[in-house]
Amino acid sequence: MSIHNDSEFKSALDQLPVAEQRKLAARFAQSVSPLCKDSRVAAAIEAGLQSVTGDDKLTPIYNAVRGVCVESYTECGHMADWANQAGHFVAEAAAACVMPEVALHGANPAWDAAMRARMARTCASIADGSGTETSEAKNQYHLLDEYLNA
Amino acid sequence: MSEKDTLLDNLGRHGISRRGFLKFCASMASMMALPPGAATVMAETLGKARRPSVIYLSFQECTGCLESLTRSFSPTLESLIFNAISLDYQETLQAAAGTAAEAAREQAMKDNYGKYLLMVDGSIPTRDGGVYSTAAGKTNLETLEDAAKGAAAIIAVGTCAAFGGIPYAKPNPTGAVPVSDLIHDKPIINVSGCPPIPAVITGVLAHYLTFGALPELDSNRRPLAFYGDTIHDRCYRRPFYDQGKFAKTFDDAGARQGWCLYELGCKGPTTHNACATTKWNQGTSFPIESGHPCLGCSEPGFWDAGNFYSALSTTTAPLGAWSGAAIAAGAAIGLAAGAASRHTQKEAKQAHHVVTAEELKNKEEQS
Amino acid sequence: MSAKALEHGINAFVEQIDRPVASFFNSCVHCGMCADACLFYTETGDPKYTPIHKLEPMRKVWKQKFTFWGKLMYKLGLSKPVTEAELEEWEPLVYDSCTLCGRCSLVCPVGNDITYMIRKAREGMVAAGHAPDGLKGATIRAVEIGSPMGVTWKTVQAQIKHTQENTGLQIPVDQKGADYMVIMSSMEIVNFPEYLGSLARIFKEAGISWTICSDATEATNSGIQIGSSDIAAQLVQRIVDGAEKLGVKYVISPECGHAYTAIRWEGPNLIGRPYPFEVIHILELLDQLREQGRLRTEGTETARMSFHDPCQLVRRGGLVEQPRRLLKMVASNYVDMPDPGIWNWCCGGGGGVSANDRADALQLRVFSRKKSQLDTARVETLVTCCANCRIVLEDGLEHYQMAIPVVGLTETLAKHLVTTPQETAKTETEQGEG
Amino acid sequence: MSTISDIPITVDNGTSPSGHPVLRALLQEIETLLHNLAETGTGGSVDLRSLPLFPGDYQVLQDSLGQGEIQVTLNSLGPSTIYETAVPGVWWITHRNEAEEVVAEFIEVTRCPAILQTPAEELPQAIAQLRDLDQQLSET
Amino acid sequence: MTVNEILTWVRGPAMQFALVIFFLGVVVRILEMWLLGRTPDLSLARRSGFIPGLRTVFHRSIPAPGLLQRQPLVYLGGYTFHLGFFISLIFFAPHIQLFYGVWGIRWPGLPAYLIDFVAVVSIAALVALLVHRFVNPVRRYLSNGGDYLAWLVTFLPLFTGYLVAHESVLPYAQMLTLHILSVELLLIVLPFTKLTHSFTLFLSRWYNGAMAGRKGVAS
Repeated sequence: MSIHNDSEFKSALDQLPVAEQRKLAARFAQSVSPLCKDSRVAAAIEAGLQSVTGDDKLTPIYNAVRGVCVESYTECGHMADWANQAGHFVAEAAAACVMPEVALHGANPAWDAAMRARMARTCASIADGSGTETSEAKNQYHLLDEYLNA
Repeated sequence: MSEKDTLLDNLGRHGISRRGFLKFCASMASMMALPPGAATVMAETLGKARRPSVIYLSFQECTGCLESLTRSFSPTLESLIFNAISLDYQETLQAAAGTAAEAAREQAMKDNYGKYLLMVDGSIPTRDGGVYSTAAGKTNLETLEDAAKGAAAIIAVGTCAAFGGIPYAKPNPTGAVPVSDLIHDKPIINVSGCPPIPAVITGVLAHYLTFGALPELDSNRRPLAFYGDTIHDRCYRRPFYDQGKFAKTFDDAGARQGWCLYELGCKGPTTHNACATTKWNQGTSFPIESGHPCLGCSEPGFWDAGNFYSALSTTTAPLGAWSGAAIAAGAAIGLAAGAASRHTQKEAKQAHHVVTAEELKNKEEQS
Repeated sequence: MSAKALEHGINAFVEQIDRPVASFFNSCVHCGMCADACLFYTETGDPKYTPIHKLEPMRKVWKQKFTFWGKLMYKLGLSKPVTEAELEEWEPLVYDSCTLCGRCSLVCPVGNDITYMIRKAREGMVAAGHAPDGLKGATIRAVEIGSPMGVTWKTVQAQIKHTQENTGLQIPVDQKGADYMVIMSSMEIVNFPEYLGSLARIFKEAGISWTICSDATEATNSGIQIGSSDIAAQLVQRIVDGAEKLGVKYVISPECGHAYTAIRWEGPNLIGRPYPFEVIHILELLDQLREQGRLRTEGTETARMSFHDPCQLVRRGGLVEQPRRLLKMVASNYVDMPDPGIWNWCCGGGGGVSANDRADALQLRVFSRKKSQLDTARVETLVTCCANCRIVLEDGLEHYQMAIPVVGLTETLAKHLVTTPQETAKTETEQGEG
Repeated sequence: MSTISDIPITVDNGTSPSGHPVLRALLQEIETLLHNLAETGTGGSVDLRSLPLFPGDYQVLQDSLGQGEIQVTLNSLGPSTIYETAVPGVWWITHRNEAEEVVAEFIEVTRCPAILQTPAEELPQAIAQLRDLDQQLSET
Repeated sequence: MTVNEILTWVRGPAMQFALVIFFLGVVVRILEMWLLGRTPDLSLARRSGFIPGLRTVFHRSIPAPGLLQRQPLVYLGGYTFHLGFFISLIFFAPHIQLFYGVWGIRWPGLPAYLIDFVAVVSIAALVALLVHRFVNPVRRYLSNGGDYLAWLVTFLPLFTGYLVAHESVLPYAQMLTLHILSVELLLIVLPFTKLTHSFTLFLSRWYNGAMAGRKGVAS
């Protein structure tokens, strides 16, 4: 099977166990990771890829990456820096991979990471002035296909 | 009566024993609220006292004071005291009249120069040289000044002599004044009241005769023994005041049960006199006991102290009209002020300064 | 700063003083109750943050210009006019330590609307050049670029495109005769693009005819935050023009708090005329749809959820019941924090404070109030409906090391939206009812 | 109205309200005076007219003190009644003038009121009187 | 001039003077405020603000949630002396006589010992509030001469009034004179101090309630 739209994409993701959702989340994040230089973010993505489990391990990594998210927000009334904003969403995506079990409340890390990754991509495209980059969704379908067919 | 007779001899002649005299002194002490022991002291000294000469002058007055002084069904201890003193001049009481009387006064004043007691009853008119009250061609003013010269002390009998009384009340057409406004070089005792309590006058005399000095006085020169407390302090209805039980009218249930008369205008709280203890009409009762509020007749300016029948807590002057006027005036001023404010606002609107982005930019750079 | 500027400032104070202001100043008995309602005082314990005290310069002007005694003293030279130094000293009090949250106005025993006065006082401050640089910058960008955060139409287009891609729905732009015109806060373009997507999906289900106006996407209004009616009017006018050009019946104010105050309550007074359209807040609309059964959700959030009432929407805006009614549709484990609804405590970043870097430290310090609220209610997920509150909350939570996710109400609803693929489009008229 | 008696007036000699505060104070005063009398031999007296008593209070007081064995009437300047109350050492003295109006009223705490004792000054006169009497008898 | 003559003056001319200043001042102050006017609100109201305004006029007398706990003294003290002041003003028999004399209407009063109690409690409350003004950082920071003056002129009538009823310090006449003088002082000072809140309070509350009410908030 292969994924062609978001509804297929989401339902496919929802069928996976959380552990695998995390792994996928990490891959989605990874594909936009160049947009963010922060090591804490890289660490989070890495943890996701290594499928680190257990809140005791996840929590510190998550908190670190949350820090990046909050720092990189564009505050109300401040001039938006889109490159930086792209980084923000990468951090958000990365955070999704390592969100501790207690905080999940049935959320789907993969889906959340995917959405953030797309936003990151859009911001980047705004930053470089084209504002038209939309290939991230396709890319994510592809990544999911790969994973499922692996 | 000869000069060297003592008071006691005198009384003896009227068949009064020493026991009787002791009894008299006891009642005197009681009246003057002197300590019980004082009765004996009095008995001794007063007994030996010589008859002093007294000149009694009546000016702008109604004779009410003298009435209260002499009025009684039978000779009282008070009247006996009067017998004991030599009342050398009293226009109303003495038999002599006209030039003879005047001569008698001159004589008495000469004989006892510097020693006699001067009792004054009534206020003294001063306007237009005091022409509004004269006797034998002399104004009261002159008469008083002459008589005062040789007096040992002056007893102002009644509120008119003490504080001016009715003649002194607004608008005081005769320019009446109390004795104390005219005489400054003699000891003056004010025995105020309209009329004063007779026992008080004899009490003061007795005290003077006994101790050879004037009794202790209050700030209004009234003998503290009689004027030390307010009617309110000594009033048997005081408990009702403290409980807030007031008669609202002269014939309501409260009035019948003898409740406090404050709301009916009683001036007891601000009036110093002995009515509540000494009482009137040979100790029968006093105004409050017979259901009428105290008028405050022994206090200065009582005629001008507002309605006799409205409570002390009320105002003595009309307020409605004044308030109305004030409100009207306030409205006028307020409208003017309002107009001024509106003008200020209009000016501000015209002077309005438009804030622009450019301006903010400049300021941003500056700061 | 120049004497001229000072003159402008004082003149602006005079312009702002009206009957209510005079009545309020007349009524103040210095009971200090407002201090206990203001988180800047309760969290710092510094009496200078007492709300009524922040109005001292304006009170002085009122006394000197409009009171019998004050005028007299002033004429006699016994009371000195407001000085540059005073304004200098008061600037941080008026801008950094007041979020116009309006809590003081709710407790004042004599009924003084202190917030109403501080909003007015800012007119004088900015006219005198005493506004924080952060706010100045935002205002300049709002006027010149059209957004305090520098969001341009091009940027919005990118987000529209992004949203269309992700939702597979068309985002209507510049559609004349649509019922509703959607405006957004820059925050929703920059930080929360999912807002637009959520609207698109919900409106699709409800069959709402709506549009975005390419000339008027920006809902925020730095003018009212910095306190310049001149600029605020300019910004409101853009929206009004856009709405009138497209002839919409309603303009939908976004989640953003102060934007609602600006367009809904201050707007008509700023431009000096009523609108030919109605302004409705997105939550008001959603609640109507909920009532009409046109907003249907499935499933619920299991997390222990609570709602942070944005001051400008609830206490100062009147949207008291709607947010909770909506949230309870999808929150099975809803809990109120202490002092909910109109008594809620501000996040600490409203009224332009978050745009004012000078106030950052103070803002984080007073967040301790929100922290204690959250701790008491043991909140697991915090929902709100103001993009600014949201980021200020995130900041604070991070600062106090609290792992509580903050989410927007509209997107949370959209997440649980019941989607019916082939629904027959409703007729325009019915949609008008929306 | 024909006569005064037709006027409907009810005289109420009320007593002081709420437990006679004044009377009770008075009784305590008397008690202390009795103590003094017992210890030092000298008592003292209370001037009843200086007290703010209700008309009815006198009656109450009199009734409560009661009547003792001795009752004296002194006839000088009007009748005075002096009697020992049922409480030994407590004397009630009322002085009246010829018009029988009360001029003074005391409670005296003493073994015997001074006014009853014969004044020393009158003893010489008493002796003279007796000598005269003797003379008269011898002449007859 | 003797005490009683001063008392007579205080009861008459002085009272007239005080009342004139009072009425003049109050009317001027109210007009100068009222005439400032206000521009009508053009925004579309959720509902009329009139009724909510009235509601707030009364409702504001109830402490805001949590504040009674934060500032019990200010609230309880405030209630006590306000109530006490008016109870002793309106229900003390001699005062009723005063109003009766001016307006010709009267009403039943309260027993003196009750008024006594009320006065003592009110005086205590005022003293407590003064102390609080000194020691509490916010109140001390806010307070200026006007606040202490207002306190004084409110305190004196209660205090002297109590002493009139208990002639412990000065005789009745003297104390009554001081009492009436203190009241006249209050009348004269009121229009020019924060005590004007006794009039403007209602307008302020109404505006507050109306402005919030038209937005749909019960303030």
